[in-house]
Amino acid sequence: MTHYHKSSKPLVWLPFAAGGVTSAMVLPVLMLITGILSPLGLLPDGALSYERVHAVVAHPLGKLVLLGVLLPSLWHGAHRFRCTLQDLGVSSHGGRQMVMLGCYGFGFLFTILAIAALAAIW
Amino acid sequence: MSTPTTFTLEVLRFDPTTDTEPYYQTYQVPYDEDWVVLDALTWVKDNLDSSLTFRWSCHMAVCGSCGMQVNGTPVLTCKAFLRDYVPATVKVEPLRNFPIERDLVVGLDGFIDRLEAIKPYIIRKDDKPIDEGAYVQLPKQLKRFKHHTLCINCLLCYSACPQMGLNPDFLGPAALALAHRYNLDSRDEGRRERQKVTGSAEGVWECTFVSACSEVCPKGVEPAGAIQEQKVQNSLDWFLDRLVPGRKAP
Amino acid sequence: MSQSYKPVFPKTWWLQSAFYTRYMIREASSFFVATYSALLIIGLWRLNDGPQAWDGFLHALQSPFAVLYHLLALLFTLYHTVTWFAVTPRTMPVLVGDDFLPAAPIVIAQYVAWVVLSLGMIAVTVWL
Amino acid sequence: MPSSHPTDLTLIEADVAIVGAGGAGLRAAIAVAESAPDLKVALISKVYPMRSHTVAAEGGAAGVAKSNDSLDNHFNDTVTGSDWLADQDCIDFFVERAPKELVQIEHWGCPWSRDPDGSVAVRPFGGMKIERTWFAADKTGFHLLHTLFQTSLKYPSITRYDEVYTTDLLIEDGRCTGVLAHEMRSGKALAFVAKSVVLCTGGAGRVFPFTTNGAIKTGDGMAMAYRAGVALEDMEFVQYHPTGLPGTGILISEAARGEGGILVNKDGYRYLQDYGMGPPDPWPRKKAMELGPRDRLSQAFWQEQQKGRCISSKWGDVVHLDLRHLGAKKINERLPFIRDLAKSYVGVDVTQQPIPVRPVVHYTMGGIASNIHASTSLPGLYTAGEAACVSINGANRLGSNSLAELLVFGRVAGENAAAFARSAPAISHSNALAQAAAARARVEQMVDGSKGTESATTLRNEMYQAMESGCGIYRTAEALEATCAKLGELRQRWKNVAVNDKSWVFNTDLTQALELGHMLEIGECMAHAARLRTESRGAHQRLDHTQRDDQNFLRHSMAWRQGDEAPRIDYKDVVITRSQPAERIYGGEAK
Ligand SMILES: Cc1cc2nc3c(=O)[nH]c(=O)nc-3n(C[C@H](O)[C@H](O)[C@H](O)COP(=O)(O)OP(=O)(O)OC[C@H]3O[C@@H](n4cnc5c(N)ncnc54)[C@H](O)[C@@H]3O)c2cc1C
Ligand code: SF4
Ligand code: F3S
Ligand code: FES
Repeated sequence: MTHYHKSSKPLVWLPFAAGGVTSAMVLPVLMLITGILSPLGLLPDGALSYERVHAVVAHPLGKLVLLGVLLPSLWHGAHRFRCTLQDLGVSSHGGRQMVMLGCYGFGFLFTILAIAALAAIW
Repeated sequence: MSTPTTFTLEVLRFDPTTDTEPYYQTYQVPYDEDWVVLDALTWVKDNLDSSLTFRWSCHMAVCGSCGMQVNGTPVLTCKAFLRDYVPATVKVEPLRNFPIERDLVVGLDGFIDRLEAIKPYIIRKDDKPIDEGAYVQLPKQLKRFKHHTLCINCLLCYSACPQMGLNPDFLGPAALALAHRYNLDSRDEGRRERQKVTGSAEGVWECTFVSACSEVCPKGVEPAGAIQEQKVQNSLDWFLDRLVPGRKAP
Repeated sequence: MSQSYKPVFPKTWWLQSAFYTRYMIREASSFFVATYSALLIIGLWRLNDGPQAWDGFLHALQSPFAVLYHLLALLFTLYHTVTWFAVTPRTMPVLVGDDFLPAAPIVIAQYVAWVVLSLGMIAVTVWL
Repeated sequence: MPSSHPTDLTLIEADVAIVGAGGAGLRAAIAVAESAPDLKVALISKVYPMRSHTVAAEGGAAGVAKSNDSLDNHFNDTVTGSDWLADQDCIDFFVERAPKELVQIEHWGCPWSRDPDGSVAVRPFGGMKIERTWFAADKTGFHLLHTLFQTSLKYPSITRYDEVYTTDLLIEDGRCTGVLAHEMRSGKALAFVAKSVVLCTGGAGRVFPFTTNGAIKTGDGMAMAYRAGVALEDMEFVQYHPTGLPGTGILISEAARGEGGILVNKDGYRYLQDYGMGPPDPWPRKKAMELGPRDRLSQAFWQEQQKGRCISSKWGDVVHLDLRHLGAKKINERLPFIRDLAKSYVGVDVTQQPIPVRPVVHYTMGGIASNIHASTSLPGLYTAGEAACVSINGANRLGSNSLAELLVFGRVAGENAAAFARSAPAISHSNALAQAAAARARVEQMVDGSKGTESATTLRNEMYQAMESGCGIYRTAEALEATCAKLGELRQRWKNVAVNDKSWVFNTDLTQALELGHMLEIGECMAHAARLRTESRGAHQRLDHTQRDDQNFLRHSMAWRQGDEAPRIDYKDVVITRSQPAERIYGGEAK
């Protein structure tokens, strides 16, 4: 009979679920603006100028929104990508440990970076 | 187009006493537009090869015995009409993600263990005496979980769920849907008790919401939804246990 | 005394049916969600480093490689959006009176919110 | 190393061995576990419990529930329905216990359908004066079985032996002390030795070709008890359900008529009014028209067929069951399974078209002779459910009484078997084990021995034909004699039956051959008891003896096995306490 092991998955699962919503709602338009419209010059000049973007990020409300969108999306991606690698056939215990370390490590690293960056910009 | 008079039935065979590997065998079987795949298997057993082995009983899609892979998809063979496949070859294989005992018969021990593990019965602190009559349960309280009670344990969902194949310890869709069914029952108080299993590493977290389970389920049990709801509930309980002083899992 | 046969689960399972393949595409969107989020965080650091660094960042985004990446990211993430909205009614069914709320209004409400939000953000970027 | 010659008997000791894990067997197991938690229960079933045929019951379970009803009403309906052939002390006991058992199942989580105030809803059923049939949409048996199975997992004293096929009862000192079985997945022989044994192996509708019964309903338990010297009671009474789907025999529940469905012939005429069931009210009137008892409705179909007033379909003669006027909402809420079945198996959307139906073999009123204590003439042997004949069903069972019966008497069987196990003196198993070894050798011979020459399929088809021609809705001396002779012959030929599958792993060729042997014995009891009952009563209608004959036949038939000879039939008086036999009146005059 199988033994059932304790799990701390809720710790990543709630951010994953929240990130599912934020990434579905917000990321497409952000990608469009930063990754396509702006590089192709389809936005008015200065739309993403240093001053304007800095003003948004420096504002407490801006920080809050950025944090609320970026971190859940990040964890959503990290957690789901871990599952995807398993889906693609990483099945050994060691392999799964590595994947977990890689994905969640990535999430952890960029969480710190995001918080530090936002804390630095005023 | 003229209706065919016979068709080709291809069946996976395996007998552990003589074979080391399964192999395919084909039969020519008379075609009848009213027949289901199970009727064709029965015809073979009665007329060509009495050693062909498969389970069935009710022939009305309710006992859950006759689930098999037909042309790659898990179905109840007593409800899978030949007219939906023929003239193509009809290929019958045992359900996936289970050990093959013989021919189309798979081993269910793992599933039965899982059923027992999730404690599929009413759990209460105090039982109501029989003399006091039935519990009051409003139609909307019944509605809340009714669809999750419809599982016939046919295990098509286990055959369809890739996470079962990738992680054989996963509790799987039907067992988790059943746990949810009891959790949601207005007469039950056992949710926290069941979470020890449903919230374990082998529980809801192994599901990646592939949804193939709900897709193939012949009874509308919606195990995929039941699992997602439990992820939400289990996460909330987990956090509340850690944030609210005095709140603890049993 | 187990003598049963245990079939091996193929690593290529997700190519066996269109249903599984669509699932895999949906899951693959996570690569872009994760990397794009990280990219924006790197952007924040560039922003912190001053106007020049920021301009360099914007410039880097103009490389064909970057544009291609964002195009792919956008497609995959849009697929994620569609699938996510579609399953919400199943993750959180709502009972109203004696019946569940049908799926359509929940899904439509999400799209309305999504369109408003997206247009709003474009408007803010362009005009404010 | 596969166990290809699993000759050694594996001995399994238990206090109570229960054969059959359908509704009755599970209820019995729980009753033992609750009344005597220290006793070890072995629950043996040839299929996983949730595959048992209780799962197929659709309509509901009867028990007095509402204030407009009374135990007396339920008693009177059941006695009348039985054509006075049931034992009235047992019926009194049954109607009194039924509501409590149904509440118990509710406490265990059964999702009964509800009224708006949250109380359990009830619906009308055929032959019942007042609505008292508890239901869970139209999947009552399914919910009941799964509730019992899941609840049974709670009790550590119950050990299940799933997919273990029982072949024989073991007897020691005139007491039943166990069963011989084999594990299907390995072929391994298991000798269960127990202080008491409960048979809950279900009915035997599979002796007929056209039946609502699943593949497992082959009367194994009846045959085992019969071979062990217990009588089979009232075997001539076989219920035809009036509304089965043509072709498959899939049941369209009486609930369809309880909710207001009507039956019409090819002229769109509600023909039941011609058979004393009128008036044809537009609403469902209890005990009238479509809510008459099953025997009368099935007989009316036969009469219509003789008059050429049925509808011819590609599956032969049918009549139409029309639900269209009920509307989609009610149908979806109360009859979702019926809608699904009709759509899948005859391509009919019941909200748009009538359903083609015809009578189909459904239930064996007869069974292992037992009593109000669920015990039999063999000490230590108990029985309940469709395998048993208590008798509360007499010559015709009322729909929805049998789910209640299996709860009431399943529990009694479990409690009494537990009490017996406690009080019975210990006993050695030497004799029983010798029997087991001999019985096992016979089974092994079928597989390992040289090949028989009789094809099981041929024998089975000949049995089907014999049963259908002799033991149908209407019977005659002539046809019955032919049937009896044929079955005697088939029983001899069966001894030479071929088992071509030589593997011991999940050998269904073997189990089917064993089941066929059981069915032939049971068919023989049915045919002989029917031949000798020269009257018409309930489900037993003779064209050559059209009247009920209380003078000679207000008695239960008892079939005793006589080795290779035909069974000996004798009779036992019916217990009558307060309802003297009278005419059975249905329709407008029914009270
Ligand atoms: C389609 C249908 C609809 C019905 N609807 C209703 C209804 O609405 N209301 C109502 O009251 N009644 C209804 N009935 C009747 C009722 O369902 C049955 O009489 C009742 O369920 C029988 O239950 P049981 O426990 O006696 O037997 P079953 O449920 O048939 O169980 C028999 C058990 O015995 C086991 N068994 C048999 N032989 C062996 C063996 N040799 N070795 C080991 N195990 C063995 C089987 O594995 C199984 O577990 C219906 C019947 C049918 C067929
Ligand atoms: S959830 Fe559906 S598919 Fe899975 S076992 Fe139950 S009925 Fe079958
Ligand atoms: S298919 Fe499997 S992954 Fe989850 S949603 Fe169903 S259990
Ligand atoms: S035979 Fe019962 S579900 Fe198919």
